[in-house]
Amino acid sequence: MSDLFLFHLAGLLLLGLGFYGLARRRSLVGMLIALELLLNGAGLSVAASCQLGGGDPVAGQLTSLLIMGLAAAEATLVVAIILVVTLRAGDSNIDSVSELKG
Amino acid sequence: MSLDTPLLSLLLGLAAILAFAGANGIVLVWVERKVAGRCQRRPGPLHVGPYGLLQPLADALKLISKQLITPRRSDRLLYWGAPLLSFMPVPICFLPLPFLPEMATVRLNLGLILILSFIGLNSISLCLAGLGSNNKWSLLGAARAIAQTVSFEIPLLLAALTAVFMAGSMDLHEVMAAQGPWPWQWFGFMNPLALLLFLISAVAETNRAPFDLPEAESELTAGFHTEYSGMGFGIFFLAEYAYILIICGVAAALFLGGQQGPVAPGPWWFLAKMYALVLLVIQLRWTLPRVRFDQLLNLCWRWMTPAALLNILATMLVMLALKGA
Amino acid sequence: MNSAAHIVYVFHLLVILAGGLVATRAVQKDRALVGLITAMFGVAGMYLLMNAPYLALMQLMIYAGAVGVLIFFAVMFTRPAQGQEERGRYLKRPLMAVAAGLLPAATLAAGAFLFIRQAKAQAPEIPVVQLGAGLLGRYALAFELISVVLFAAMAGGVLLGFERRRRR
Amino acid sequence: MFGAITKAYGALKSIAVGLGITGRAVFQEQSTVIYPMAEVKNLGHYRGHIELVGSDADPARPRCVACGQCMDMCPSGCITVETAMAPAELKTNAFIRAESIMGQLTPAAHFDVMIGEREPKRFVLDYSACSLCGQCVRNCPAGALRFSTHAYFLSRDRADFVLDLKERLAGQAEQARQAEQARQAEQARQASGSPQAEGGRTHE
Repeated sequence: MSDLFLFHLAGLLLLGLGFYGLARRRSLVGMLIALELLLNGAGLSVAASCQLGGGDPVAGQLTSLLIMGLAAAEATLVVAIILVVTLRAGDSNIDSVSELKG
Repeated sequence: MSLDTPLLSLLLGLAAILAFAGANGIVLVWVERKVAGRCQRRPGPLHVGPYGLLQPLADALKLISKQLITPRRSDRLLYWGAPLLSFMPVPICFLPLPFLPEMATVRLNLGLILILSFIGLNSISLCLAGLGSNNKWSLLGAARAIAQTVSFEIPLLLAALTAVFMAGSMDLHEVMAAQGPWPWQWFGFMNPLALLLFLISAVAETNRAPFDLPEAESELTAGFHTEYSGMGFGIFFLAEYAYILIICGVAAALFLGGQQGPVAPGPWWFLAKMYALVLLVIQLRWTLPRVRFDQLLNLCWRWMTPAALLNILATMLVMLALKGA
Repeated sequence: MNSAAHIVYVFHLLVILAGGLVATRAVQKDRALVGLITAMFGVAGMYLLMNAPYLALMQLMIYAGAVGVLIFFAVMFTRPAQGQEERGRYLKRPLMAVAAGLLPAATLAAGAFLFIRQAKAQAPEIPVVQLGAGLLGRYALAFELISVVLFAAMAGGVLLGFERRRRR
Repeated sequence: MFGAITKAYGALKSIAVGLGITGRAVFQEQSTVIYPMAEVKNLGHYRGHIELVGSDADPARPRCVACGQCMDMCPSGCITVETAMAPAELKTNAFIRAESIMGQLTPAAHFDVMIGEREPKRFVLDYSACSLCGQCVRNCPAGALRFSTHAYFLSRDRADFVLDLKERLAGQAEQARQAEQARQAEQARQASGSPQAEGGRTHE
């Protein structure tokens, strides 16, 4: 097994854990946490591909940084959404916001 | 076995750093109490040892011998993980500080980023303490700590970046080398606004008065460490002083020329500058009243962040002009 | 990687696994968050292993220092008065969740195993200067784009956060 | 923009001024007296337990007319006055004051009987029960009570806090007499210009 594959394995582990958590969690905060795991895995895989594979290492690291920035932006928004949902529905459980209320 | 073995030298370096951090905490507690006393025209610690020098040791003994109490409905894991996490980054942050001309342990070309990213972890430990204690005051203190550190990290980083721009490197040794021995050759003299912004944000980052809202005792009893007894509290305390020292060391290296100085050898200059800044921070605590929370955030977002951005822009323009000329 | 590096790799992998499991399985949200931060530390270690120290530090600074702390805020907001955080209404069939995680990961892992042909043995260390040149030169558009996205997200977050509780 | 700069300048200046004040305080003399090692000098405003005031004629003899007002007024009941008839020749000068204060409340005739004819045989204060309220001092018709400056009053024995104030007054008078004698002797020595006096203390 090459080193590249090992790093991909770690990234895929995070991916699997992220999907697992997304499917298992019922609260928005739990899902956000799972999503962060997933994004971490993506960043790891991209950086590994470019560091050890054929790509441009600069591009790989920058893409990884980009993913981090994206994660930060997404977390900001989701936290705001969680705040609104909690204020409106009383808790941050996705079941309690699944109904349409006028 | 020679000292050249990397592992051994690393271990020795770590032991030295831990010893330094611990001794520094003890000495700084004494200095803080003495300065506090003198600022209020009273003597400060007096009775244990000459000039009360052994008072912090006695306090440490007391803290160590106290029972460690875990509140009944607290989350044990988070509750005891928090003080450990608050001290954990300290030795790592000490590694890139340029104490000696050629400190053998680690010389990183990303030293500044290393320190700043690990200092940011302190806020996580405060969060853990706040959430783990299951106490309203702790939770409020933690919420304040988050808002404060997240906000003030921005002007801190921007001010530090200004010095990085001027030196062209993130290695603290090289930043020092880019400055001269005389005060007018220091970045802090060339760019006093950056130094000022850095110092203010540093005080806020380390949760020191006048920005000690996370532990404002008149409002939140003791903020995030309300529930901690014995060494749980002691470790928070030690970590606080270690962070003050680290951030003052960074300021000394970035803005005050670090080891640069006439006559005396470099390490002494560095220590002198670092402790002068620490003294300033301590005296600031006993001079200014605590700010209100909205004042704190206003100060950060409406004053310091724009000022830091403008400053970094101005610095770039001046540097370009100098380069062109 | 030499054998020492392999040991370090396995250690980081275990850290990621443990952190991830806590993050996805813990009942209390604050513990889940601690798991997430642990996993982030593991990933930072991975970055160090692949010779990208700048990325590792950024991982700590952005993920652990900023995103983790942000999620702490969310946890505090949604903290119920007392007791368990998740009210035991998990997915009916936990197997489905496992499958949801395992299937894509396993497929991709198999693909990676089959199709990785050439790989460097030693990753190059990119100096920060080169990264900065890339950010301001070739990849400037992406850099600008992410700043716009961040700004939009912040503005959106502020707008959402200012919404008052609805009057009944 | 300009307003912002002046505002920031003002804020920084105020910080600098504050630092200057505390910085100066660091090098100034301490105003705290470290109690067991140093003695407090400004005891003028200290209000300790009560003590008797000596009469103008004889400092060792109290002005007290043993009327018992203090005993009645004391909320803690910590004062005990035993009455005795005074020697016939004694006329206290408390008459005018007593008349002016108490005349409205008590028939003057009653006073005439009391004044000059009674004095305390014993005046005992149980300091351990006293709450230092000062009712006795305030209500004394003869002005015979005041707060002492007896600050360094320590004991391990509770019985030591039962004070015979008449004895105390006599002791104080004796001390004052001796101090006066010593002072006079000192003055005499200084006047004669003896060399011993040069290093001597000249405090009042």
